[in-house]
Amino acid sequence: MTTEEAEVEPRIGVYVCHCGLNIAGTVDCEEVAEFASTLPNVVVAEDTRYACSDQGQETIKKDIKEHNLNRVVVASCSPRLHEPTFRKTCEEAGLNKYLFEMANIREHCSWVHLHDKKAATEKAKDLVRAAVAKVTLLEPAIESEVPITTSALIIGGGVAGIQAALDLADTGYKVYLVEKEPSIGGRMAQIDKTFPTMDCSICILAPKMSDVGHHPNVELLTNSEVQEVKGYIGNFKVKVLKKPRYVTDECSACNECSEVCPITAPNEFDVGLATRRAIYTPFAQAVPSTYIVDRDLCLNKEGIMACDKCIRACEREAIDFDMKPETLELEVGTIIVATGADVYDPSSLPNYGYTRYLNVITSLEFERLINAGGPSGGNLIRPSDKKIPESVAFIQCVGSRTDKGNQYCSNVCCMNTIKDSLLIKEHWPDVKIYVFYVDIRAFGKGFEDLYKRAKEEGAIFIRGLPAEVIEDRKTRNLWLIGENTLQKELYRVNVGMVVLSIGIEPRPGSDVIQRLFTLSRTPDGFFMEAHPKLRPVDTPTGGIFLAGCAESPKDIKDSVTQASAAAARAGILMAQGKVTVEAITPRPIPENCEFCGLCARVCPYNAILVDKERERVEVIEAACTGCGTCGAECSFDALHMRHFTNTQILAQIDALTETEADKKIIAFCCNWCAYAGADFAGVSRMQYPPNVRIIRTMCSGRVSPKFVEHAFSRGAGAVLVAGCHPGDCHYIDANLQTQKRVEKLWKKMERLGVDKERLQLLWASAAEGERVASKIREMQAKLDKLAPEEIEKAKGVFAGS
Amino acid sequence: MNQGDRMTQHPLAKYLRSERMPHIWCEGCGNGVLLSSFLTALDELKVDLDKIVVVSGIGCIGRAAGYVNVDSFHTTHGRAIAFATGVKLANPDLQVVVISGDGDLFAIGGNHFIHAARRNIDIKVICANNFNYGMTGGQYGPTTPLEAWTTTTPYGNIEHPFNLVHLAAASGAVYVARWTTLHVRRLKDSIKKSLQKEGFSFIEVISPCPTIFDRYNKRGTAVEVMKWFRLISNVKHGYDPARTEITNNQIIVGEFVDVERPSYGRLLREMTKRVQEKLKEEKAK
Amino acid sequence: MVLPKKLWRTPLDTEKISLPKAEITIQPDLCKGCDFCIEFCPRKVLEKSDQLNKRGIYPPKVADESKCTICGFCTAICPDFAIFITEKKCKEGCEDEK
Amino acid sequence: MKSRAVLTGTHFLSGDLACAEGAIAAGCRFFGGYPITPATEISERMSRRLVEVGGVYIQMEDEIGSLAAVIGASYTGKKAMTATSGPGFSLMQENIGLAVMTEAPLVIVNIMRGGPSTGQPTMPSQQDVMQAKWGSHGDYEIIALAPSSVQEMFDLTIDCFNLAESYRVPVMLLADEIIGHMSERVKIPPPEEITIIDRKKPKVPPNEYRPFKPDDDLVPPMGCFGEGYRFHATGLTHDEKGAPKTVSVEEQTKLVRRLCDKIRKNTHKIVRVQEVMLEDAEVAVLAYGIASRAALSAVRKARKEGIKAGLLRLITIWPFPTELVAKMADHVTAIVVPEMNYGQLVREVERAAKTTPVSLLSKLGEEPHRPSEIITAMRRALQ
Repeated sequence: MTTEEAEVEPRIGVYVCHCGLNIAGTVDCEEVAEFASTLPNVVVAEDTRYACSDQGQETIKKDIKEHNLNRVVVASCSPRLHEPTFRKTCEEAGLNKYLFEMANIREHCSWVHLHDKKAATEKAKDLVRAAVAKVTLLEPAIESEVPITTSALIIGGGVAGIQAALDLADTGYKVYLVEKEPSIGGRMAQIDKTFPTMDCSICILAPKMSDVGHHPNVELLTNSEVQEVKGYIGNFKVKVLKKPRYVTDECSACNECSEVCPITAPNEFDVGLATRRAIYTPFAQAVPSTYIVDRDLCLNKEGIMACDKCIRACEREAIDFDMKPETLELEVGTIIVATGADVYDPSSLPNYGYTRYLNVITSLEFERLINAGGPSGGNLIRPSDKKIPESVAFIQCVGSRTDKGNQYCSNVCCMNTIKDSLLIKEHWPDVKIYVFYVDIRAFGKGFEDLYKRAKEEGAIFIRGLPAEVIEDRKTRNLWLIGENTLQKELYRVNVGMVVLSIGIEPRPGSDVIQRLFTLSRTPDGFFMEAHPKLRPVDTPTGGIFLAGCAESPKDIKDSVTQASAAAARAGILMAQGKVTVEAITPRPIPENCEFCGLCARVCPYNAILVDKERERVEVIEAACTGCGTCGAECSFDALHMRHFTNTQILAQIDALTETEADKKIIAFCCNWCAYAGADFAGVSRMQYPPNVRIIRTMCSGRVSPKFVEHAFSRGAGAVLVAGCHPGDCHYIDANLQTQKRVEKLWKKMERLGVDKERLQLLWASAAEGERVASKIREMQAKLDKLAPEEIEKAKGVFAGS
Repeated sequence: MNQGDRMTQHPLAKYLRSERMPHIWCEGCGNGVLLSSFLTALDELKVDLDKIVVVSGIGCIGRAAGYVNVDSFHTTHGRAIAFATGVKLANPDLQVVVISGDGDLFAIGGNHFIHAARRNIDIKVICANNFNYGMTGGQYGPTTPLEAWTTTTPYGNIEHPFNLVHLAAASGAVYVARWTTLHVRRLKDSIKKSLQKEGFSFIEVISPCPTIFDRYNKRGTAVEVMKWFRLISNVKHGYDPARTEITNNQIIVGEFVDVERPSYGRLLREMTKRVQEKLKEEKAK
Repeated sequence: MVLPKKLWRTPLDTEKISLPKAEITIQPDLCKGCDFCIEFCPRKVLEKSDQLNKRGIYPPKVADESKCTICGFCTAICPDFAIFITEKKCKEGCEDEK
Repeated sequence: MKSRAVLTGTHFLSGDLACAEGAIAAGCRFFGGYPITPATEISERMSRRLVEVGGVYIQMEDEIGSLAAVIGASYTGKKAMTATSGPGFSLMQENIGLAVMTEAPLVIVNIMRGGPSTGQPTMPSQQDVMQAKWGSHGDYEIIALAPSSVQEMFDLTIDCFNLAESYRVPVMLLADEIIGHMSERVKIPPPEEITIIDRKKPKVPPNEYRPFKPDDDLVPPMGCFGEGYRFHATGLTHDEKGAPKTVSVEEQTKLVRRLCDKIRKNTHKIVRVQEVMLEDAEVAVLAYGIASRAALSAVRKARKEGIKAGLLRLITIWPFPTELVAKMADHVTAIVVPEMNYGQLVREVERAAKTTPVSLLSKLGEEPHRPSEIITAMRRALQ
């Protein structure tokens, strides 16, 4: 039946969206609509203020019925944003959603050519022409469904991970919570009180921790790390390395072993302010409570038991030095990344003297000091003489909002300092408190009141960070010297102790996580959401979500909120129980097939079976993710890459090179990185030359050499192939094929005496809009110098391809 | 003060016939380490020293029996296990431990070993394996590695050695472990475990022979041999005994067998009880 | 759990933690000089003595008793019962027992 | 009530079975052996009877192990034995030495068969007489008794245990295939009529105990494993404490001499013989074991025929009653020694008889001596 539908004469409706002034401000939408109406098979062509609005959608539906349209094009924003919306519109009007195509005239046009209305409009026309060309050749398709494994993996056992785990587990889903430290709890466990309510942090966290520990639906994997992630939304296969604790579940946390252990070390949990043993538990409320042996410290090395004090002390015989690491293979449907963040290391700011002056501490050290369960039993003592200081100074924005550290605001430091100043005042009203700040950011619910209270309690807020902190050799007191930027005068303050309000930064291991889950990161290094407004906890990779500081610095409340949101998003998927696989998988065309097996060889998912003897070729639907690199590899047109067919893409090229080909850059961008990068450039209003024409493929691996050659044979000035960075490919390593093919083409161009500079390869992540923009600028510059003969030559040598 | 007196200060002194210290063993010989682990095991288990018998055969380690301050017997070459069998069966209240060498237990005494294991006689056999006949000056034995140099393999050993762990397991031992003399604590724990377990236990102790075998085979000083043990030994509990053969680059150590099987003594006593009850009944009629 | 990049401070409770102090007894004339104790001491507490014993070998001597954790490995590994460790009865030289 | 250990009453038993019953009656509670013709029946009987009386029967992997196990049992205070024949006896020589050296009281029954080597398993012989004394290396003494009837198989087995316990020495019962296999009437007395001797126990506390320090009779009291004496025993030359003395001339001399002398100096107490019509005898027949049966009837017949014949039957062959034989030799003109071997004990007789002519009447394999043969031998001897 699909073929029948395909055979009926195409009747196309084109809708050019103003998006308020977002598009119309730059592009002459009426003119574009006008132009569209002249294109073959276009029955209706109108411009509309907001295509995505109900009204806009209604119009489309109405037209489909009245003019019995069998194809629809919407020229508006990025398909990554609204394609789903309009596909739904079509379906509601009884039109198969695969007969819809978008022209991205906002992110890729109006926003990036703000100052060249004419060129922008021309570009918009081209993009519409290409869309129409493609939509004409589109075929209806029925999506196949894949079941979703109803279990979730959560990476990171901080408060975000804990919350997400509880929410999902309570909903009834199996949850694997992976934490690389010996205990869950994260940073919240280290903090004394929470702002603005001044709750005891561990008191409100501990119950949640033990809930997770005992929840029948939660499998807690501490001291463990994710090693490998395979599969796709709803069907991930995850390898987790469970490192040995050397203490079995028999452990009753009686501490006997720790007491006899002769080896001591600074306890990480107390930021080194307290001592632990080689066999220990990080803190009293740790979950699991099972102890752990630090084998780097322990005297027993290389299988030789030098010391067996703990073993003999343990009545339950819970200590086993022969535990081996084990690799667990988990099958999960959804994944939540809650890997948290790290703190800024102020020792890289010599002017504050951290690590040189004993009485300069970080806000994290402060939390442990002020904590009743901490090393000083809650006494605010200064390390040098263990006395309570008469005055304390807080220095804000240490490592935040500065070229010396991180550019961004760490979000929590202001409130944390305000909270800390109140804590001091509460216990030791006479202690003088100075807060040196740049701005005080007390934007959240109840924050401003807290700020007021701090001031009322007598904390002195001085705008302007000290330029330098100097220690008084005798008293070990500290001089803070800087400028009060409000009173425009220099200050010189002497205090007993300085607290550096250190910022939050991405975990060092983030790049590993990024690769494992094929995520993107912002220039700050935090993980990037699928859409900053509409999909704030999704990642570009289906089935993977974000929560907590891994996504950006945030306080406990926001982390928990985001965690619940992520849990809900994951829950929705699993509740549906199935995902529909986009109908973009290849269909073999046996009559063309030579059964050479090349397609099978390049498939990253081994989703193609080729049987040379019995002359059979088969595509495994469930395993295939539609990257299309097989289609690009096939030189016999034996693979019909649904929705991205050779004919469709060639038609797009033809459309885009119909006029002034020689002035144009034809760009093939992969959906996940390069295309998204270009979108990001648009969102960020980065300006670049208007001559580029972007064709979207799912993966750069789809770009068949013949597309490039065809573009040149059509006289295109230049061609850009852009995809994800190697290792970040959303189809494992399909983009390695891209590289091979482009390199082959370069050789060929050299051989044929064509300027190989005209073909460019770009790796750009979804966050690297600027990278895309500057590449286009650079290519434009080359293009301007290009001689017409060169264009002709290429036309000639590639003619017929 | 003389050495005997000084011995008595040592925490293990009460388990030793201190007056016979220092022992006859060479510098760096593993036998002393084995003995000390054994005594530590007795100490930690608080064993009733009146109820334990140590039996040894011939060879360097054979002298161990003479040093332990318990009932002990130094038998003829290879016969320790047979003698121990008699002791254990005749007085089941005694804990009988055989401490002997690879040559004594597995060449001349091999037959007694496999049969005692098969019968599951409730005795504990600890074997010091130094890969040669040390006391007679370093001749090759049943555990000497292929190609090794000994005084009777001047052109290199052409015999294949026994894998004692495999042999013991195949013969029916209910507990089989192997450690080197560097794994003292684990060795001690294995000894403790075997002492608390009913049935035929076998513990192989890979032991340096610095004066003879290791010197002949250029393995260096005792310390170097011990370091080599550390380098190539690999703890694999529960590993298939058939695959634990010792090679030049790996000594697999650990507990390989730990199963429950009624001992000969238990079965004998049960049978006796049955028979005697039957006789009583018959008499009653 | 968030870990600081380096832990550079001496913990505040350092002097509260009192580890038992070792008393190492070496019986030089029982020693045959295998050096196991010197080589395998995890804390490198022992070194070769410079004085010959009755047997004409160099027994071990204590290099730094304070480093000893009383793990007792030297006692366990000594083939000649020539060395053992006891806990120093707390008088001089070690923390007051609270 | 009747004791299960002592089957008091009159029975018709084979020699082997009588031996087993004797052992049980004597208090033997451990048997370690290996099956061998013609001693198998002893093992079989013991395997049944020991279980009935709560003893231990174990069939070892060979005769070496058997005797080793028996020594072990003996050291726990149990009365222990083994039974074998020539080839097995050869294997036991190693541990006979160990038993002698460690002074382990135990009993070895040897039902002699034809040798050398595997020889004639089902045929009688007296070929192990010398091996019994000299078979193991080094200087040593043992005790050996030679039963000549099934009743004696019972009685002498008990004596063997008593001697072993008295002198802390391995004691051998040297029977032969015929005695072992033939059946006769056996009277088993009530327990109270059976004399049982147990080894001497130490009278000193463990810390003063010297396991190899002898009393005046040269026999050290024996503490047993598990009794708290915590002593050491070794096959090496040792001092009174049991400490190895491998290079001391003094200890070697002291120990070896005592081990021999405790038997030699007590020979008169140990030796038992049967004298028949020796008072006025001109020709004496000296026999033991199976040969002595024909000898007895030969002597009686000879008297009827007017020959002044007499019989000296040795019940104890080791230690050899030299003095006794010498005294007898002074009163007779000739001595005839019928043996089921090619001349073994006859050498001891010649040594003792000095000038008195001694003639051997040797028999190998097949059936035992006939009285007529012995009479002919006596006539020849008198000529």
